[in-house]
Parts: sequence; C-alpha cells; structure tokens
Amino acid sequence: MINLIAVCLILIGLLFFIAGSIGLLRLPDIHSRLHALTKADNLGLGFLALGLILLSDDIFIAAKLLLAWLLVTASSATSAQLIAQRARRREKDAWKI
Amino acid sequence: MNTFLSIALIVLVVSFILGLIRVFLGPSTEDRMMAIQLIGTTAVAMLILGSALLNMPSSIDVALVLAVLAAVAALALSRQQQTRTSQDD
Amino acid sequence: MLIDQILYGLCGIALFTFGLRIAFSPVHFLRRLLAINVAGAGLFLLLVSVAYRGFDQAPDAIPHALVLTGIVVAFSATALAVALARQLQNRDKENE
Amino acid sequence: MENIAWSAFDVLLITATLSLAWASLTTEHLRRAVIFFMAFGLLLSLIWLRLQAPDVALAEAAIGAGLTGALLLAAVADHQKPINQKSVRQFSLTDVVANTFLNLLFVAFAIVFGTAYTFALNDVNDSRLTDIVFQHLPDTGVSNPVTGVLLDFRAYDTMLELAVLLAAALGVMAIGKPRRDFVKPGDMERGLSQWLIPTLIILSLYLLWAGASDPGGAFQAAALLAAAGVVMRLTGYVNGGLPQGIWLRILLVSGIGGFLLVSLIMMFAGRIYFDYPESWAGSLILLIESMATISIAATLVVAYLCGQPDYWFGGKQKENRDAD
Repeated sequence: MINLIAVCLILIGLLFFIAGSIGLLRLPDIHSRLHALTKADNLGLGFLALGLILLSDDIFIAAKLLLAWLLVTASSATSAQLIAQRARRREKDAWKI
Repeated sequence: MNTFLSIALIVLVVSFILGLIRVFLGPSTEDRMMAIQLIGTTAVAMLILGSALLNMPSSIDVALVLAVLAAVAALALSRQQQTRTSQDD
Repeated sequence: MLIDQILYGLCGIALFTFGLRIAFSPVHFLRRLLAINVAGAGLFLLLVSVAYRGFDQAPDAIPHALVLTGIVVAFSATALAVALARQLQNRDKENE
Repeated sequence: MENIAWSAFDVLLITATLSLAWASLTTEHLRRAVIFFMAFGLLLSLIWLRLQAPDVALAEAAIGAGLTGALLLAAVADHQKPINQKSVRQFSLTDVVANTFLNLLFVAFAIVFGTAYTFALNDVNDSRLTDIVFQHLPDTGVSNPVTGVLLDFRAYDTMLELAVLLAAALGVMAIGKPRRDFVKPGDMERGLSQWLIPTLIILSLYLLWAGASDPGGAFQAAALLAAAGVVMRLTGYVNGGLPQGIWLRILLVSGIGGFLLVSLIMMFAGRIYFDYPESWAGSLILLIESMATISIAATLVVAYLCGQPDYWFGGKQKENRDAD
C-alpha cells in the first residue's frame, strides 16, 4: 500500500519536472518561463522527495531528503527573484534608450 | 520497484536534457540562469533517486551540496552583472 | 571488462584531447584557462574510470584521493592564472 | 530492463557532457562560455557519483559547479571590453594547413590513447593496491578509504599538496589590486546571505565529521567553507570573512602546521614520520583534518578575492566599501 502511494507521488513529481522543462522550452518570454521553472523546482522535487521518504526505512535519510527539498526551495525562491530583478532591470534599460 | 525507479531516472534525464537545450539556446543570460537552476534541481532529483536505486546514502549528501551551491552560483551570476552596470554609470 | 568503464574512459580521453587542442590555439586568455580546466577534467574522468569496478564492487580509493586533491589544486592554479592575467592587463593599459 | 536503462543513462550523460564542453570552448561570448562550464561541472559531479566516487562528487559539486564558476565570472567581469574574440586577421593558406595538421595530430593522439586504454583494461592485474588499502584501513581509525589514503597512507603527499595550495595563495596575494567592488547588495542578496552562510558552515562541519566513515573530509568541507567566504564577498564583506594581519597568516599555514606538529611529536615519541599510534590514529586524523579544513578554506577564499590583503581591510577601496 505504502509502495503504491510512493509510486503515485513519484509519478506526480516526474510530471511536474517534465511540464516544467517543456514550459521552459516552449513558453515565449522570460517571466512565463520563470513561472514554469518554479513549479518544477518546488512541487516536482517536493513530490519526488515525499515519495522517496515513504520508501526509505531510515529516519536520518528521510530527514536529509526533507532537508534537500527545503534547501532547493529556499535557493530557487531567491534565485527566481534575482533572475526576475535582473530581467526587469534590463527591460528598463531597454526603455531608457 | 527498482525497474520503476530506473525508468523514473530516465524520465529525469530527459527533463535534464530539455533544460540543457534551453541553456544552449539562451537567448538572454537570464534564460540560461533559469535553465541552470532547472538542471540543478533535476540533478538533485536524480541524486536522491539514485541513492534509493543504488542504495548509496552518500548520494544525498552530494544532493545537499548541489542544492546549496546552486544558490551560490545564482548569486555569483546576478552580482557579476552588477559590477558591469556600476562601471557603465 | 565493463562497457561503461570503457565509455567513460573514452569520454575522458575525448575531453582531454579537445581541451588541449583549444588550449594550443590562438584564443582569449580566459578561454585558454577554460580549455585547460576541461582537459584536466578529462584526465580526472580517465583516472576515476580506471578506479571503477562496477556497481557491486568497491572502487579503488587511491585514484579517488588523487582526483580529490587535483580538483582543489586545479582551482587554486586557475585563481593564480586569473590574477596573473589581471596584472598583465593592467600593464598593457599603463603602457598604452 | 535495468541494464538498458543504465546504458541509456550513460550514453545521454556522456553526450550531454561532451556537447557542453564543446559549447563552452567554442561559443563566442566569454560569459556564456563560463555559464556552459558551470553546467559542465554539474554534469561531472553526476558522473563521479555514477562511477562510485562520492568523495570526488562532493568536491566537484562544491568547486566545479560553484567556486570555479564564481571565480571565472569575476574574471570575465574584469575584462570589460571583450578583447577581439573573432580574430580579425585573414587566414592564410599556411594557417589552414597548420590547423588541419594540428587537428589530425590531436585526433590521432586521441585514437591511440583510447585504444591503449581499452586494451590496458583488458589485462588489468586486478587491483592489488586496493586490497592493501582495505587490509590496512582498520589501523587508521577511519573507515572511509579515501580519507585513510589522504591522511594516513599518503599523508606526506597531502602535506605537500597543502604547500602547493599555500604557494598559489601567496602568488595571488602578491599580485595587484583587488577587483572593483560590487554595487550595494539589495534586500534579496542580504536575505539570501543570512541563511546561506550558516547553512554552508553547518554542512561543511557535517562533511568534516562524516569524513571519517562516509564520503566527506577536509577538502570537501573546506570547499563549502570557502563558498561561505565567496558569498560574504558577494554580499558586501570585502574581506570575505577572513581575519587581518597575523591571524590570516596563521590560518593559511595551519594546515601544514598541523601536519608538521603531529609528525614532530611522533618523531620525539620515537616513531617515524606520519606513523600514528593505532589507538590515537582516528583522533589525530580528525585534528589534522580540522586544521587542514580551515587552512584550505582560507586559501581558497584568498584565491577568489585576489590582490594584496591590505586592500581588503580598507586600503584604497575604503570609499567604495558597502556601508552596512
């Protein structure tokens, strides 16, 4: 039963990853691509880590998996902001000229 | 279960390669930064999957280091632009 | 004999040769630095694939130790080269 | 099924790595080349793990994907005017001939090298050295073979490698002014540094501690600690968290100092160089490793900062320094 739930969670995570990278490839401009990217980062890895936590039998490993997801979420949130800031600054510069 | 996990790993590799195509295509530096962020996260996902698949717990440590260093790389990339603009002013 | 060991070793040789080829061509200094780093990574890959023994066997630890220190030394050598390049650039500016 | 999956994985990974190296060395823009190189480092750390080398993967993840990228990005920023990437001069016939000749030479070299490698693997005289390492590993007090090799079996080499690092740091410190300062960090950058720096330090301590039994150890821990220094430099601390004057020198030599101190004590205790008593070996290795970690980290931060130390602590750059 637990295995089945884990498989479902991992599948959902993979779906988000594929959707995120297709979005990154296909969407037309920076801000919408950023939107696609953050879904893969937070939700994709989140579901995947959750599924693997269910599969792991060691509490220490489960904690480290959770930590990996938290770190990726924190770093991707900040770097998404930094990327958006950069893009906006450049767009402003373009308007100035 | 192992067969499922190795297929999942291949799916992640495909996602990784799609991200890599965006790194190649660009066109702007921001696009490349984003794509690096995506392939970094995909690499973390591959590492934690691999740790379950190969029974290699140390692989999660590498995933942790990659996750943190992705933030360092993003900071370095965004700050690198800022010396340039300050010079141009 | 393992097919993956051969594949990764050949990949290392390809990286080494390609990096060396670019390092010997008339390109920008930083490009040359990147090329030397790629060539070094190729050699590291060759060493690690020599140490590889398949999924179920422990690999050889000695090449791993060599590569580990090699990565750190390569970083500081790159930093020294970058510092030297800046100094050269400053000299050029003063001479102009 | 799994074998096929792994083969597909290998082929995709190798193709991606080779094409990133190609892109990095042939693209016109230098900054783009560095970005490709950072992605290349990321792929390499996956390859190290695939080849069962987690110690190398940890170091590569910290240095190849992070520190080298930051260093080269700063170097690209130094070269404001892109120096003629496309060569302006005309290609003469001799150039073409010489280039073709060189290409052929390198391809021939790769083919010979590759064939030799493949044949050499065929009659490998199976790993006697590895057996010796695993046989004597219990004597070292650590169970991670890589740490055992680095700090016990090959301790002499490792000490000299620290000397090489020190020499490189001295070279960097002797040359020139530091880089231009960054603009004042915004809220985003400051917020990032507030959780990133402690996380890097804790992770580095964990790797140092884990290095006795699991992958990890002095070099990986030092790389993470150095990344903390780089983050400090990027968010407004011009000295990258390094101390001033005599303390900086003590930090830089503490790695070699630790090695020498332990070996001198061993010598007075009537043993030879780097021959630790078995009951103490584990703790001695941890002591040496901790000192080495701090000193390697300081060396790497110095290498990143670039320039004479006086400038980092308010020399001529004082007016540009970020008020915080």
